[in-house]
Amino acid sequence: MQAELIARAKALLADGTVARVLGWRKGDTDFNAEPAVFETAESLDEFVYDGFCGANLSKYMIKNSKLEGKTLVFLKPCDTYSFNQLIKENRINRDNTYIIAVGCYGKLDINKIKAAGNKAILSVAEEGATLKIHTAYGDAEMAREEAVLDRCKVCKGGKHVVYDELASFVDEEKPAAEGRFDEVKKLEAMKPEERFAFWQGELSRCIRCNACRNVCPACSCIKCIFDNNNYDAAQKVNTSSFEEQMFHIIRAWHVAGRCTDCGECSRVCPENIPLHLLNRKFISDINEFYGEFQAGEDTTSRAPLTNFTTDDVEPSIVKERG
Amino acid sequence: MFKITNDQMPKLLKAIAETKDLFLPINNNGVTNFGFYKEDCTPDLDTLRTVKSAKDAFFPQSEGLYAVTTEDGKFTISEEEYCNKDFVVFGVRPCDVRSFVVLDKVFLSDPVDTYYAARREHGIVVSLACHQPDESCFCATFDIDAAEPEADVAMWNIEGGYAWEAKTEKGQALTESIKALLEEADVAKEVETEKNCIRTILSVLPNSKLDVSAFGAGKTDDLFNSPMWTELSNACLGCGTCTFSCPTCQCYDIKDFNTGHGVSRYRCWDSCMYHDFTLCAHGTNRQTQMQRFRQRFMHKLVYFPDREGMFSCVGCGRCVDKCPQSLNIVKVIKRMGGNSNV
Amino acid sequence: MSMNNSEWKPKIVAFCCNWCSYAGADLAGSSRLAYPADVKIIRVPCSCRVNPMFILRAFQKGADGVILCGCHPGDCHYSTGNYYARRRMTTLFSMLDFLGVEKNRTHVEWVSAAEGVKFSATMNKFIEQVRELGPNVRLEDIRCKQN
Amino acid sequence: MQRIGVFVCHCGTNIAATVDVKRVAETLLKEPGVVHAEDYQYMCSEAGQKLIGDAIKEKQLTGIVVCSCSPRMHENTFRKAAERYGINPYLVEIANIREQCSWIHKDKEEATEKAIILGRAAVAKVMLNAPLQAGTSPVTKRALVIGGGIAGIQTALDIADAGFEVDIVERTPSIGGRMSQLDKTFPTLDCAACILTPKMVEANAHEKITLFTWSEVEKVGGFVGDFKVDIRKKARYVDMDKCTGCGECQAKCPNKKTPNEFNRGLNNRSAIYTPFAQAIPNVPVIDKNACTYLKTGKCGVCAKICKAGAINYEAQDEIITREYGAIVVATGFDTIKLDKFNEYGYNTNKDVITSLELERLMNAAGPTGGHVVRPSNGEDPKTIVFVQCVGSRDTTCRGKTYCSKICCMYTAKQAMLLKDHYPWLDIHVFYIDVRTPGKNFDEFYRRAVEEYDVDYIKGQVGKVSEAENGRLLVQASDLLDNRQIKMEADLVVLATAIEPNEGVRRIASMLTASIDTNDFLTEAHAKLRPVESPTAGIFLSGVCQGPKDIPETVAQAGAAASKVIGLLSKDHLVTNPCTAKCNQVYCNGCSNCEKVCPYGAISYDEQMVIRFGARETTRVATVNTALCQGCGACTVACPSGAMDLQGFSNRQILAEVDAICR
Amino acid sequence: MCDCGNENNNVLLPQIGVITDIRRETPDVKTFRVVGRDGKKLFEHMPGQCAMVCIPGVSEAMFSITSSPTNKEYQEFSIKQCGSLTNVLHNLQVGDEVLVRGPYGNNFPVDTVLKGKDLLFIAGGIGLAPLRSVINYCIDKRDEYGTIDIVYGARSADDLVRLDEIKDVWMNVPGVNVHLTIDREQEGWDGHVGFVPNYVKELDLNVDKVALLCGPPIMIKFVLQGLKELGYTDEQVYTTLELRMKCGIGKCGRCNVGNKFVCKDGPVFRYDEIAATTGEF
Repeated sequence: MQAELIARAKALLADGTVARVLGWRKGDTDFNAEPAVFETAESLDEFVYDGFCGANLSKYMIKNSKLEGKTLVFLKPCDTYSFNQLIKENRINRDNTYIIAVGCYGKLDINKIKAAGNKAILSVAEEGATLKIHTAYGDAEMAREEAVLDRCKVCKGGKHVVYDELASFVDEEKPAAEGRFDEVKKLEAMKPEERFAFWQGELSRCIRCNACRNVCPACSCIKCIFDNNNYDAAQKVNTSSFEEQMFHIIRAWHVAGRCTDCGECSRVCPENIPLHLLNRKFISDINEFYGEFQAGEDTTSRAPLTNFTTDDVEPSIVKERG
Repeated sequence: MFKITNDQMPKLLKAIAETKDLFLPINNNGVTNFGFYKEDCTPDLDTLRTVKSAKDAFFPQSEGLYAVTTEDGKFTISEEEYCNKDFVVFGVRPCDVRSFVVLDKVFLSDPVDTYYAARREHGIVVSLACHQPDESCFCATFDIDAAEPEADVAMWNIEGGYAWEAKTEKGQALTESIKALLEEADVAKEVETEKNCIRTILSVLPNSKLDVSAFGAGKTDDLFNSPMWTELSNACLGCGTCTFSCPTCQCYDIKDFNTGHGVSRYRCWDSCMYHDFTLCAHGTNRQTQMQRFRQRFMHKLVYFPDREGMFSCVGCGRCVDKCPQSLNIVKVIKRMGGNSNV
Repeated sequence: MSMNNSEWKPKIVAFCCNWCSYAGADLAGSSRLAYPADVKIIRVPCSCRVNPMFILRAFQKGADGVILCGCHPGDCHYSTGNYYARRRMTTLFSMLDFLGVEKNRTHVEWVSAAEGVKFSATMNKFIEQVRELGPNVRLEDIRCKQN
Repeated sequence: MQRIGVFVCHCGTNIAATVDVKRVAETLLKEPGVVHAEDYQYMCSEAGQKLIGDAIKEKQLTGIVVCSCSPRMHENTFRKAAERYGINPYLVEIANIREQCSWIHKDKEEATEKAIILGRAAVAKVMLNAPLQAGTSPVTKRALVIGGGIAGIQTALDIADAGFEVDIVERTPSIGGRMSQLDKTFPTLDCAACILTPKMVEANAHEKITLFTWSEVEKVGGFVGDFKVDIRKKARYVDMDKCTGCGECQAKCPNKKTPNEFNRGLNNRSAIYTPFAQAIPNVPVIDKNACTYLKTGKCGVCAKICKAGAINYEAQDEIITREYGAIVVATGFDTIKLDKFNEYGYNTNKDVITSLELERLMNAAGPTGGHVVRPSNGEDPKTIVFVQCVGSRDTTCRGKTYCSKICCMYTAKQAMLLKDHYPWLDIHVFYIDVRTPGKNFDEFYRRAVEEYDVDYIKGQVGKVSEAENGRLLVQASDLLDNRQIKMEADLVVLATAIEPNEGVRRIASMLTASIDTNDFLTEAHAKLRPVESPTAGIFLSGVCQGPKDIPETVAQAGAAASKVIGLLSKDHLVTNPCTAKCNQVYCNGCSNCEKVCPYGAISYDEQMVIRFGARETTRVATVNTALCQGCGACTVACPSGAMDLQGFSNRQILAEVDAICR
Repeated sequence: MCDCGNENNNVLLPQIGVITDIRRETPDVKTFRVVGRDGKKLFEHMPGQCAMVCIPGVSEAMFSITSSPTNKEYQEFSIKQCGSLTNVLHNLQVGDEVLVRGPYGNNFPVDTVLKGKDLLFIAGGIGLAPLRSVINYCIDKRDEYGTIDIVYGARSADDLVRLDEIKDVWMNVPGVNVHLTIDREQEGWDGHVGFVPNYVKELDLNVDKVALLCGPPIMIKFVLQGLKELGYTDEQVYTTLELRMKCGIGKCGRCNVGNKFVCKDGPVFRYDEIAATTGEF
C-alpha cells in the first residue's frame, strides 16, 4: 500500500495537480515515523505508511492550505472528521487541498509494545496479526491487536467523510467498534470521591507541556486563552492542583461539540493521562442531552454548544440522574 | 562497597526519609516520575527513565521567589524561604547526574542563582547505573558512562539487590547515617559484571554513540542557515514535551500570581518551543516554529559548547521517546551531521 | 481546616442576569425576604455572559458554592441567551461531577423579576446545601488560602 | 494608579440602620486605588451628586463607586452626574448595599461586612472600567414593507400618513394578498373586496408609497437606520407606463392552460394575466413559463393587439438598490401542503377541497361566479362536511403543533353563508374544539349552530373515500356519543392549517431576523415587544409572526407602523456602548460567535491584522455596534477569548469574583 | 522579611522604588524619575545599562536607563506605552511605588573606545532613550570626546522625545550638532523632513566617527546600509539590543541572538559581533 501511495503522490506532483505532499517520513527506527512535507519526487522515496503512522495530519493543513498551490494530504478515516471540523471553522482552505483517503487497521502504540516488557527494541515487523519484535535482549512476538492505540480499539469505522480519491486498500465498510463509552461509564459508576481520587492521580502528573492542546485539531486557536495575559488565565505550569483541573476542564469544554474524538490528546500525552475521557464524557453527555452528534461528520451543522432547543434539559439533570 | 538486598530497600528508603526529604522515582498509575517519598508511595527503581528528569530536585518546575503585599500603596517584599534542609535525590541515572553539571554552569555562574545554589548545597545525589539501557539511549555520545555514575553515591543492580558505593564526602555521610541497613560485602566482581553487561548492550544499540563532530563550539555559521531545519521542524507542534522532560533545558519565566492577599512572584519552566517564548510588547524575533526549533538544538549543540565548553545534551533519550510527532535531537544530529555511529 | 463547622461561613458567588434575576433579587430585598449574607451577587447582562472560567475562578479564589440565575427559558431579554447558558452549564456541571466535584456546589435557577420569594428561597436552599458539603477542597487553590 | 472615589449612601435609615456606613467608607478608603471615600444621607439628591462633583474636581478622580440602592434604580442618575462633572459616565459603578444588603440582613456587623465586600468588588471592577462613548448612526427616513397583503398595506399607509416614504415589495403581480382571495369576512360578514380595495387604491395613490409588485427582495445589507436592500424587479414584459389595463391581451391570449394561482388552481388562466379584476397595479404580466412566444418565439398575439404598444418581450429582470431606515416583514401565510394527509383524499378526489378553495368557489368573482358546485362534475352539492384542524394542533409531526386560530370562525362563516344561499344544504362540521375568543365571536358561532342548524360533531374524520355512487364517503368518530359515523357527502372542506409563506426563511436569513421552529418570525419579547424582531430595525406585521385574523393583523400592522414611525422620526440613533468587541489579533475566524448572536451583529471578513509583530490578512470577526445589544453570548462562545464585552469585560467580572472571594 | 536589604544577595530580588516625577514627553511616551524609599539613587549605572521595572501582579520588563550616570540624584526611564505593563505604568502617579532590579548588562564603551572620538548618534523615536544617557554623559564630560553629531527622527514633531532638552541644552553645547527630522511634513515644522536613514546619507558626515544607533528594527536595517555606503565599517558601529533581555541575568534563556546572550554579552554590541550571527535580532 505504501508503494501505491508513493506512486500516486509522484504522479500528482508530476502533473502539477499538487505542489507538495503531506505524509509521513521514515524514522530512524521502525516506530519513529514523523509527519513530513515532501516537495520533490525523490524525497518521496522516504515516504512511509505503516502501522506506526498514527499522527493525524489534518491540523497541519491549516498551515499548508495557506501556501501557494494544492497540498496532497493522506487522511485516515478518523482524520477526515477532524479535517471537516476544521473546514467548518474556516481554518482550512478545502480548495487548496487534495485528499487521498487511506485505509487503517488500527495504529500501533510503541509504548504498549514496551509495556509488554520489550526493552531496547531494534526493529518491529508486522506479520499479519503478529508483531515480530527484535530487541537487544532477544526476540519476541506479540499479537498486533494488543499493541494498537487505545483510540483504535473504539474505532469510528472505515468511512472517510471527505476525500478526493480513495486508495485501493480502503475498506469504507469497516464497522465502528462497540463500547466507545465504556470507560466513561465505568467512571460514572464510581462514587464522586473515587472519581476525584482517580482524576487527581491522573491529572497530578500533568506537566503542562501543552502537547494535548497543540496536537488537537479542535484546538486551533491562534492564541490559546491559557497563553493570553489579558484574562489572567495564562499559566505555563501547574503550580497547584487547581490549575491542573482548570486547564483540562476548560480545554475539554472549549472543544466540546467540536471534538471529533480522534484521540490524539491521549496518544501524545507524555504522562499517559487518559485525556480523551474528558472529551468523550462531553460527547456522551451531548449525545444524551441533545441528540446524537458526531463533530466533523459534515461541514455545516451547528455545534451543540452554539445551538439550543427551547425544551433542552435543565442543568439540574446532573443532580437528578444520581 | 556495600550491598542492599531487595527486601531491605524499602527500609532503607524509609530510614532516609526519616531524617531527610527523599526525592525518588515513584510509580503513579503505571507512570514513573520523581517525587517526594511518602509512606504509601510506590518507589520504582526498575524503570530506566522517569518521564520528567531529576532536574526538579534542584530546579523545580515552579518555585516561589518572593511575595509582595501592598498596604496604603506601599509594597512589602517577603523573600521565599530557601532550601535549608538536606535532601536526597535517589536513583538518578548517570545521564541525569551529568545534567546537574550543565545546570550548574548556568545557575552557579556569576551572578549566582541563590535559590538553585541553596538546593544544590543541600542535595545529595544517589545514582543508579543503567541496568538495561534502551534503544533511545545515546549518552555515550557525550562521554557519559551509563555504567559508571558520578554522584555522591553510586549504585548498581546486582543479583538480589544493589551495590552501594559512596563517592564523595556527602555520600560518605549519607552512608554513615544508614549504615545499619547496609551490608558490607565484596561485590566488586558482580559490579564489574553489571558494568560489562551495560557496556555490551550499549555497543549494539543504534544510537549509543553518535557522531557529533558537525556540532560544537564555533559551528554557528555552518549550521544556522541550513535548509535542513525547515525539513526537520515541519511537524513540530510547538509543545513543550521535549523541553519539560529534558534534564538540561533550563529556560524559565518569571510570573505573578494574585492570591487575593498579595502577589506571589514565582519562577516556572518555560519552553523555547512555545510561540510566546520571546514575545514581548513589540512582537517576537522568532516568528516561525522552524526558528524556535532551531534555537533549541543550536543552543544545546552549538551555543552552549561555545560558551561553556560542553554540550548541553546528556543523551538521556527522553525526547526521543516522548516527542508526539517523533522529532528529536537524534534525528537532528544524524541528518545534519551524517549518519554514522562512531 | 482550623475553624470548626459552626464558625465556618461559606462563600457563595451568585451570578445574576440584569433583567430578571438581579431584579428578582432587588424585589427580594424590597420585600425584606432575608437570606444569608454569605451570598454575594455579581451582576451580568445575561446568563449567557457567564463563562465557565468565571465559575472555576470563583472556586479557585475561595468560593464554596457558585449559583447562576437567569430569566426563565423563553423569557430572555436577549431572546436566546439563557438557552445557551443552559447548555453550557449543563455540560460544565456534568464535567465537574465527572471529575468528582460535589454536585451541590453549583446550581442554576431561573428567577424572574417578579419572583422575589423564589430568589430568597433559592438562596436559602443553596446555602444549606453548601453548608452540608463543608468547605470547598476539591476545587481549591492552596495558594489562595488565607493563612 | 487609578484614583477612585467611593460614596456611601445612608438612604435615610434604609441603609444606615443596618450598615455602618462610616466603617464602609473608612475601610474602602484603604483599598488600593481608592483616594477618596465619604458617606452622605442621600447620595441621589442634588447635594449628594454635588459631593461627587466636588470630589471629582478636587481629587481628579478616574472612577467612582457609589454604594447605594440597586443600579436598576439610580445607575443612570449617577452616570449623568459624573458626566456633568466632567468624567465619562461609564466610569461609575454601583455597589448595591440596600436591596441586596441592608434590607435583607438584620445583624449590623454582618451587613456591614457584606457591604464592604460588595463595595470592594465594585472598586475592583471600576479600576478596569474604560470610558465608553455611545455612538450615533444616521437614520434613512424611508421604510421597506415586504409583502403587500392587508398587513403590509396597512403598515405602509400608517407610516406614509405620518409623512415618511414607504416602499412595498410584493412578489405577485398585484398587492392585496390573501384577503383579496376571500369572499366575506367574519364576524360581520363584510365583503372582503369591499373593505380591502379602497385600501389598495389608497396605497397605490399615496404620494409617499412606492409599489414594487412582481418584485422580490434579493439582498439586505446594513443595519438599523441604514439598510441597503437590493430589489429584483422581475421582468413583466408589459410596460407599466404604456398599459391602459384594457384586458384585450388576456382575452385574446391563445394559451389559457395555466392553473390559476389566484383561484387556487380551480380553473385556468391565460399566459398574460392579471391575477384578479381589482388588481393593483392593473397591469398584466406575462408568465414566461407559459407564454408561447417567450418559449418558442412564435405567437406574439398580445403584442399585435395591444393598442398601447405596451408589450415588450425583450424585458429583463432589473435589480435596484434602495436605502431604508426600517424594514417591516409582512410576508403572510399559505395553507400547508396536504401530501401527508392521504386519509382525506385531497389529492385524489376533486370534491375534497380546502377552505380557501371554497372561499374562491363562493366568491362572485371566482371560477364559478359564486356558485358552489362539486368541482368534479359541476353539480350542486347536497351534503357538505367540514373537517376542522387539518394539520393544526397536530402532534404527529405531519402537521403543525399550533392552532391556526382562524379556522373555527371562517368555518362558521362559510357554513352560514352556504345555508343562506342554499337553505337545503346539509352541513356537518367535525371539530376537536371550537375556539371563539374574540369580540362577537362566540355569538357568531352560536348563530351557526342555533339559527342555521349547522351540525357540529365533536369528532375526528378518519377517512374520506369515494363511494360507489360517486359521492364521498366520510368515516368519522363521534367523541361525545362515542360512536363511529359513516356518512355520504358531496363536498368535503378541509380547514387546512396555515403556515408562514414559503420563502420566509430566505427573507429571515437575509435580515438576520430569527425564526422559530415553525418558521414564524420571532418577536423581540413575547409580551413587551410583540411587533419587533430581536434584530434592531426589523419589525413584524401580520401572520408572519403567528396566526391571526384580519382585525388583529390590522392592529398589529398599525403597531408595527408606530414603531417604525418612532424610529424614522429620529435623526440619529444612539447606540448602546456596552457592546461586544473583537480583539482581532486573537480571533480565529471560527464563526462560533456569529452563530450565537441573536442580532446578526457579527460579521466576518478578511482583514489585515498585526499579530505578534507580523502582518497577515486573515478572516476575523467584526461587531457592528449599532446592532449589538450587549448580551455577551459571543464572549463565551469564543474559545480564544478574542471576544469581550465592554462594560462587563472578562477582566472586570474576574476582578469582582476575586474581590468577593478573597 | 526583606524590605530593601538583600542579605542573601538574591539577584532576582528587586528594590522598592518611588516615583518622584512623571513627564509626558510625547503622546505615548512618559519619563519616570525613580529613587529609593530613602530618597537616594537606587544604584549606580553606566550609560547603556538597563534595569528591570516591575509592578507586582502585572509583570516586569527591562527598560534602558535614560538618565546619565553623571546625575547623582535619581534614575529616569522613558517608557513608551505599548503593552500590558506599560499601560499600567502610564497610569501611575507621583508617589506610587514600583519594583526595580538592576542595573543589568554592559554599557557603551564611554571610558575606552569612545574616548576622544568623534561621535555620531543616530536615534529614531523612543530609541533615543538609551542614547540619551550616553549623550548627556558625553556632554557632561565634554572635553573627553570629539565633536558630537546627533541625528534624531520621529514620526512627527510631537513624537520627538524631550524636544525641550534637545533645543535648550544640546543645541547650545559647543561641538554638538543636532540634526532633527520627522517622517512627514507638518504645520509649524521648519526642520528637515524625511526618514532617518536617508537623512544620515544626505548629511554626508565624515567617516572618521563612531556611530551609536538605536531605533526601530527597520530603521536600524536601513541606517546600517546607509552607513556602509558612506564607508563605515561594522567595527565603527554600536547598537543596543536591550529589547531582547528578559530575566536580566542571562539564565532564563530568551535573550540569545545566536550564541550571544544579550543579558551577558550586551545589550550593547559592536555591530560586527552580531552581524555575522543570525539576523535573529
